[in-house]
Amino acid sequence: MPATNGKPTPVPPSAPTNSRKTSGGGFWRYLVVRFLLIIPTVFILVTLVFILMRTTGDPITAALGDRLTADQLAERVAAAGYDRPIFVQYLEYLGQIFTGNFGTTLSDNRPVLEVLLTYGAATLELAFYALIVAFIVGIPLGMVAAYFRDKTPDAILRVLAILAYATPVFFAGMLLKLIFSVWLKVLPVSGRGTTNTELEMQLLEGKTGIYLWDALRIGDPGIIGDVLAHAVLPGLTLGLLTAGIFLRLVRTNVIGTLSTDYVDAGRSRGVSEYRLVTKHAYRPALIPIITVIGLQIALLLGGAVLTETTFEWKGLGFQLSEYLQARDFVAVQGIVVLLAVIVALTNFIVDVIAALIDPRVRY
Amino acid sequence: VTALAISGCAGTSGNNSSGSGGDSITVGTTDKVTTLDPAGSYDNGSFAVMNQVFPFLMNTPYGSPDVEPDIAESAEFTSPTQYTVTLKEGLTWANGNELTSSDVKFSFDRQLAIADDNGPSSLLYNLDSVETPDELTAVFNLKQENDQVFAQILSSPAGPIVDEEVFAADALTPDDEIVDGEAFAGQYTIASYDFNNLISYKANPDYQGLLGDAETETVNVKYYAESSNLKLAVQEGDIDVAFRSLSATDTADLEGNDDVTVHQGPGGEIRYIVFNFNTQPFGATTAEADPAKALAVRQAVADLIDREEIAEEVYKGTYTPLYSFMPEGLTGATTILKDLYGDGNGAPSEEKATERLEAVGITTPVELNLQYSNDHYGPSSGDEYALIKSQLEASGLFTVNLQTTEWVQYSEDRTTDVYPAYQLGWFPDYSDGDNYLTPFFLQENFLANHYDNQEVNDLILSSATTVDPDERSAIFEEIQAKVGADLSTVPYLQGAQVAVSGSDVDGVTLDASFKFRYAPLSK
Amino acid sequence: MTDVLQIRNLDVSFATDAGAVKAVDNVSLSVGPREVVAIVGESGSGKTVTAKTILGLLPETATRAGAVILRHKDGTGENDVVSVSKDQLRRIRGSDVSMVFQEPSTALNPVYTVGWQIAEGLRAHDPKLSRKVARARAIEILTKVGIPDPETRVDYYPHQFSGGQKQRVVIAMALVLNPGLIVADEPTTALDVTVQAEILDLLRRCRDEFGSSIVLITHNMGVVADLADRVVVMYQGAVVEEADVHSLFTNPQNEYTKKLLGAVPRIGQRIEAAERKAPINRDAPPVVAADNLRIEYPGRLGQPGFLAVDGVSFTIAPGEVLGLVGESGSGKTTIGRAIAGLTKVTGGSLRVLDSQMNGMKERSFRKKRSSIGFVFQDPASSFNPLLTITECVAEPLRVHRKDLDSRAVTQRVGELLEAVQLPKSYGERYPHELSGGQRQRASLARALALDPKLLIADEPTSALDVSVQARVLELFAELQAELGFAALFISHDLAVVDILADRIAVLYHGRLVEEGTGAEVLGAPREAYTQRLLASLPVPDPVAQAERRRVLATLTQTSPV
Amino acid sequence: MATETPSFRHSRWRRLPVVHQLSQSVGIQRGMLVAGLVLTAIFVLTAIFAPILAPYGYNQLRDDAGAFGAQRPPSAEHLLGTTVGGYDVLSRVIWGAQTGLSVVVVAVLLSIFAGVALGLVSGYFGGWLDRVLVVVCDAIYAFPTLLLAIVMSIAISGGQSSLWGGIFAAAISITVVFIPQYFRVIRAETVRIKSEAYVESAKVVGTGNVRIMFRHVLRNATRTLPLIFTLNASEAILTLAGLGFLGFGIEPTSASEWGFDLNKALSDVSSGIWWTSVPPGLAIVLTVLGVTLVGESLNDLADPRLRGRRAVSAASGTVAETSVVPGGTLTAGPGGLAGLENEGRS
Ligand SMILES: Nc1ncnc2c1ncn2[C@@H]1O[C@H](COP(=O)(O)OP(=O)(O)OP(=O)(O)O)[C@@H](O)[C@H]1O
Ligand SMILES: Nc1ncnc2c1ncn2[C@@H]1O[C@H](COP(=O)(O)OP(=O)(O)OP(=O)(O)O)[C@@H](O)[C@H]1O
Ligand SMILES: [Mg+2]
Ligand SMILES: [Mg+2]
Repeated sequence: MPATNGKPTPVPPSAPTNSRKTSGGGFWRYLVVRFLLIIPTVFILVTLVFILMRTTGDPITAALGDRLTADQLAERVAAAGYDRPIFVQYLEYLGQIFTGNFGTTLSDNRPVLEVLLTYGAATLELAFYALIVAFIVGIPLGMVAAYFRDKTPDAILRVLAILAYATPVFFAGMLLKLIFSVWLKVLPVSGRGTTNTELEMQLLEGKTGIYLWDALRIGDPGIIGDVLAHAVLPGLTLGLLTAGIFLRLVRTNVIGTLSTDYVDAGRSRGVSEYRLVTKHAYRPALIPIITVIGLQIALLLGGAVLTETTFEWKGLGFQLSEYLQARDFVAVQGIVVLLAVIVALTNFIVDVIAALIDPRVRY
Repeated sequence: VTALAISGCAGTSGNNSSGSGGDSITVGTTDKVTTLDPAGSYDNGSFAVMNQVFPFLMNTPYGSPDVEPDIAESAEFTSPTQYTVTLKEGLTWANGNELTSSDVKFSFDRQLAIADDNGPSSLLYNLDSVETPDELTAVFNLKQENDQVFAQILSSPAGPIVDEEVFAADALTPDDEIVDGEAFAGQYTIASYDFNNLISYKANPDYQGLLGDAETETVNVKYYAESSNLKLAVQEGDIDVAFRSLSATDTADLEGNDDVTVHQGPGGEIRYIVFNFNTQPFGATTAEADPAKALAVRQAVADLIDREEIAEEVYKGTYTPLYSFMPEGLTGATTILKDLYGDGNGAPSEEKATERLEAVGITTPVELNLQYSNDHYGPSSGDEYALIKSQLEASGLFTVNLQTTEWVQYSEDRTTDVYPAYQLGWFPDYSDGDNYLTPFFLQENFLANHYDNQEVNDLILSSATTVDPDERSAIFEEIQAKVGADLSTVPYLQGAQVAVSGSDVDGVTLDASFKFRYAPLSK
Repeated sequence: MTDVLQIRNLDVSFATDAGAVKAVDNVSLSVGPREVVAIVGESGSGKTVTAKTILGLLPETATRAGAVILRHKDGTGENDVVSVSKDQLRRIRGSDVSMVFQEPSTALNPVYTVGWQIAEGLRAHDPKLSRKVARARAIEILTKVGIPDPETRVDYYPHQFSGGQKQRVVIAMALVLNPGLIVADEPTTALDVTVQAEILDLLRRCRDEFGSSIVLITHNMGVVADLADRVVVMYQGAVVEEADVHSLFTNPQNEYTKKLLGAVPRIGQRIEAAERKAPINRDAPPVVAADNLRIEYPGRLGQPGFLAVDGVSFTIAPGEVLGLVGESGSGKTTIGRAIAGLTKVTGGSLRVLDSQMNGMKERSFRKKRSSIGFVFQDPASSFNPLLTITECVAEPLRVHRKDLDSRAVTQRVGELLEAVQLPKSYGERYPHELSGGQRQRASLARALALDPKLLIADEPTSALDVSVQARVLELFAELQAELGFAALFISHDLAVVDILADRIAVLYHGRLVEEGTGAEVLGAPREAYTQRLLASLPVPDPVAQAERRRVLATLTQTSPV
Repeated sequence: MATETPSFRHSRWRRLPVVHQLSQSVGIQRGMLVAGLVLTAIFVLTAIFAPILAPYGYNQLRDDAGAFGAQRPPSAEHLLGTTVGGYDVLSRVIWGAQTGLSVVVVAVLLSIFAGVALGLVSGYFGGWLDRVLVVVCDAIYAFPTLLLAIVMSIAISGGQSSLWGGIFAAAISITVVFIPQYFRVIRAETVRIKSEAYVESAKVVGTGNVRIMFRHVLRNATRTLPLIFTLNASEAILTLAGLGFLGFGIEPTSASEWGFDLNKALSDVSSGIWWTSVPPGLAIVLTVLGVTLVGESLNDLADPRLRGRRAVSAASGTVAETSVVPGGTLTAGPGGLAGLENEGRS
């Protein structure tokens, strides 16, 4: 035995660690570091949007360009401080955000925080429906496609998935409207509830703005049904778009894992093909899928702009395009900050989930 | 076309009927509210709400463009610079507070004090101060004497009276505080308020003004973003009335639908082409500057535009041809451009245009850069200007170089002589002829197109202080004739107000006040 | 039928982008009960394909002909794997025949516990099996394959095991249904020799204790000698020889088999080049001098770094070949890369051609680079796939010999290719159009282009077949003798190092445990680790190997585990 | 691409990216690729020959027989009727292909150049620049593309209304959105290739950074581009349509754009006028479908694990002579392209 070496064992240096999940607090450190990474992301987007927005004109001109003389306009612009160097305005804005003050919208004089809460709830609800549709439709069908890879069912599913992705939300919306509302007259095509439902919602104490939740609290089956009926078309439109993407994602990844040795190893022990797809291949495929799904949130929110506009779903995306047109940069920046935070948070959560699912990732 | 000019006020009656409770009416709109606070908004959507819930000193009765005292007992000039308004007795706010002259003073003082970016404070240019000798009397001290427009301004977006106990004196008051504070004293109060989504109005039994009680106890207003959704909603009976704005296609389609009625009334909105006197062809700062030739070019344009075609093809009758600077329906409006240009009957005339250009020795085709805004005046501007281009070019007299710019940039460029000829639109602050003349043709106007006619200037100033209505109308006509000859702008369309209601709905009133009021509605 | 497996006239073809490829050509073989049959042959000779055919695991692109008859483990019947129904095949798999894969790390599903994965096999054949029973069986089998503390480890994920333990788990999975036949495809290739010896022991126990027959696929003749009863030699898809293990090693019949056996490196086989152009000059300043060299890889996200080389001291004199051996992860590559300036030295001193590498500046070192050649382990990836061999080999000339015009460069490249015994015309080919051995020669040519004083060769032959390896090693020795460069020759194979090196350094966990001439280190190892390393190395001779096994057993008994 | 099989050298023609894959494909994969290629070809040809194919100009309102009139149903003169603005629908759909193609080409070219340059430099040199760029690109990448494109188009479009002005405004907006994608892919590839033995061997030899970057890294890193190109092209078309639909796109008088026309047709749908919305909508769907099919097929074919092969008759073919392993395969990670895009994330 070499004295310097201690005792050599047949086990290579990468001896197994005995702890699971939390190896020496490393996981927590990872969590914190990963969480801190949200800050630069949000910061960059805020900066980008700030600069872009301030170079595109001011809200005063946007609102009153055909009512006031040039001098009057200039006077108001100066009074509002929009003619100061952009850097000064930027610092001021950052200072504001830092103290949690998002300001008041310029075009309709509402606290940005309130805007975010009201419309954020609507978008959240829509995204929730869409994700449900996407998960229910996309994931199983993705596995089916992988199972039948390069056979007819696969080809059909893939073309359908591409079609779901290739059909712009607004076009799909138009067709759905035509079919369900104009021809069949079965489903409402706009808004989140009938007038009656919305009035009831207004009366509810401590309403959340998430209609389904509020409706459940009211407890009137008619209202719940109404809220759900209104959610069908927008939820489907956005959900199917996302489902198409999920399907393709699940399919490729499952096919990828299906060709690994460990699936072959399972096969060599007599595990059935069905179980190989749904258990052995699916779970490892899930890790890259989940990470990418995190990024899909961004796509979902982008799609939400169009869906919300088409179906009169008054959410963040819809409101954002309104505020953009009004050059209400306070509002736009506020919404962008929120979206950026949502996206960054989702990705954070997704990474954490992926780390939890994947036993190999232990930081 | 003329049929829809003035009337449309049928079924307006019922001042004395006691407001049939119970039933409710739902109105849909694509307008948007910016804020309920009169100091913070200067747009149609917000003004539409204010008209239902805030009291005005002066207001336009149903069916007329002219103003009369609303919650006021009387209103008159007590001296050339003093306009004295006496309130009716016993006025209260819906929250029980008394409505006194102190509220009146408060309302106008805060307008001037806040002078919000988006606010209408600029309309109060002539107001110096407000005095309140007693509870019922408010005296407006004016800067200029005998301002005949001032009564109109009291009915404009700058005119709503607000409750001094609810509103803040030097800052905008959030909508929720206004609603919670029940600071209403118009025909309606707001019972529930979901910003830009749903407003529920309740009839206000305490309203004692000019317009009388509401017919229907509850009116709900739903806000739509997409006009096609609004159209589907009224078509399917989800809403009872759709007002502002249905697309031309929708309107045309609904006209053939038996379940709904399409109502049209005169609209205050106008569309016009502005010429920049410096940079238009042969303008003052161009290489071939020649005022006569420049005038001929403007006149030729006026000769060639086929207003009827634009109104029918692009707008399916939801806009109507406009032949003057003041829209049809307003006191003093003429059809001067019909007489001066085209074939004399409103149709275009190539010959006259050719003659005019030849007469001053212009070699055709004239190259004209025409600019329009694609996003500010509705979705049809593109089609509208494509058609104008094709009309001008069809004669062979013009080659039109059509360009579009995004609105904010457009607003900056147009005042800095970038565009030789460009599109603008106007929606009145109050339904008085002055509002179509002063902003445009006075020296130092907001068009900044270098039009300067001393005579017109003087006439406009004198009209403002002319007390006698007929005399004032005559002056308006004279101004229109003079500007018509100069053609600082070429107006060509006047928006019709279009409302669509279920066939069981009565009382849709579209008049030259350009205000849509919910009180007469019933079913 | 008494044979557990009979393969008759098996043909397998694959559809590839380049058309049909025949992988197995009329192969027949049989495996008796409790028999270990080894299939040997070079890479690509069809070993794996044959093995997969036994389990019906061929991909869809394959077509087969012939018969693969498998007997039930209880001897009650038999099936032809080629023609049974899908469902029947599924039932055969696992219970009648099971497979042990080459790479234990890829054969285990990373996101399930090993217990679950073992239970999967059980459940596939008995859906009614309860969780508890399955778990108990899993623990039981883990105990049997020698996993310590199986009750807790049954809930571990694969990454929590070492490479050798993973392979034990894979074997446990194959064993749990107690199949009549185990097909083991290169079960030890990915493992260090010391671990390999243990796994071979375990496989032997599979036969002895579980009564399984084994088809052992390997290209390592030492492994064959260690474990097999009978040997089947494959060449280009066909069986060229079949014999019992003793007669094969003592008296090979087929030409190819003879060549194959001859090519296997053995300790003490040192190629003594006739005359060296530049004999080792120990008085001259050394080409490489490491003194207490430490290299630490930085940890991620502020975690402590990993000390890969820990206080190593050695020198390489001009013209000397130093062989560096050690098990995987011991820091061999790290040292080689540090000498070439690819990895930063973090402590101690490392002088290369009189430059201090600790705190080296790339700019100042660049000129020295013309005197250093480097041959990488994987010949496939060490060439830019988009450049021709000539362009690749010319690269050093273009960088350092700006004085040469392109004709002179082409000429020099031609000479170099000839020096490594490649036809000049091969210069126009792309790397993927050469065989592995040819590519490694071209790599050698490139390393020698500037006539370096020092050559670093990092496992230059470990990706090659033995026969190819032998030729490359020979070439290397010749060139070294002729050109007289000093060399650091890295390998995990003691025999290979012994063939070439003047002196051998043994690395263990980043430390140098022993250094000396081949005779000193391999003839009379002083350190226990070296001894065990030596004893673990299987030799291609069944009799000698049996003896070594005995020595190793006593070694492991005396040393604490 | 480096996925070719060993020792077979096709003619130059057959080595061209798409042709190569086409000849390589079989069965359903070939069917999908062919369908995609046909649709894409129709789109490209329509775009190129729009002036010949279209019966009228994209902004033509009248011909010798007078004005077309608005919302006329399909007829002999107007095969797909006219729009609310009085344009010929068929002509606008055909001209729309030209706009679409121009935007796609400009956008994708711009983003390829910018993205590749940044990715290469960032991936190769690493350091703080790399870290900053990665964070920036990740931030942009994570943000909804359409929203970003809208903001960009507002910032860019001021004063632009000419055909090319509009196209560039739209294209640049889309470019900004795509740069991060190319950046990530190229950077990930660069980082991978940087540690390949052939780059290290170039380093050992003392080759300069610039030479390594261009000679060794760049060309090997760009193998995935045709693939991303097709996938991005479809995204570009959708983004353009989205911009047009929301009113941030190109003007009708300067060019024809499908999304814009769909916006115009919104109220037609509820009035039972189908011919103004369905043709441009279908044009978008079919174009994106075609381009995506091509992209997906290329992706599958590039990945040996996903590529199907022609079945061979039993026991045919020659026995492989050597045991050559081709130089690295284009395995884009377990997630295919999506997985690859993910590699750049830290
Ligand atoms: N899926 C496949 N598609 C096409 N060809 C294949 C496939 N699998 C194997 N081959 C070919 O079949 C031949 C035999 O391969 P096989 O894997 O059996 O070799 P091997 O003897 O196991 O070699 P090694 O020692 O490298 O593992 C080779 O030429 C190989 O290229
Ligand atoms: N870039 C790196 N970052 C961190 N650790 C590394 C890095 N490269 C190698 N290591 C670690 O350093 C140790 C030594 O690695 P090295 O590659 O030198 O081993 P080796 O002896 O060449 O092994 P093998 O025989 O497997 O090639 C290993 O434990 C390895 O995990
Ligand atoms: Mg093999
Ligand atoms: Mg190594």
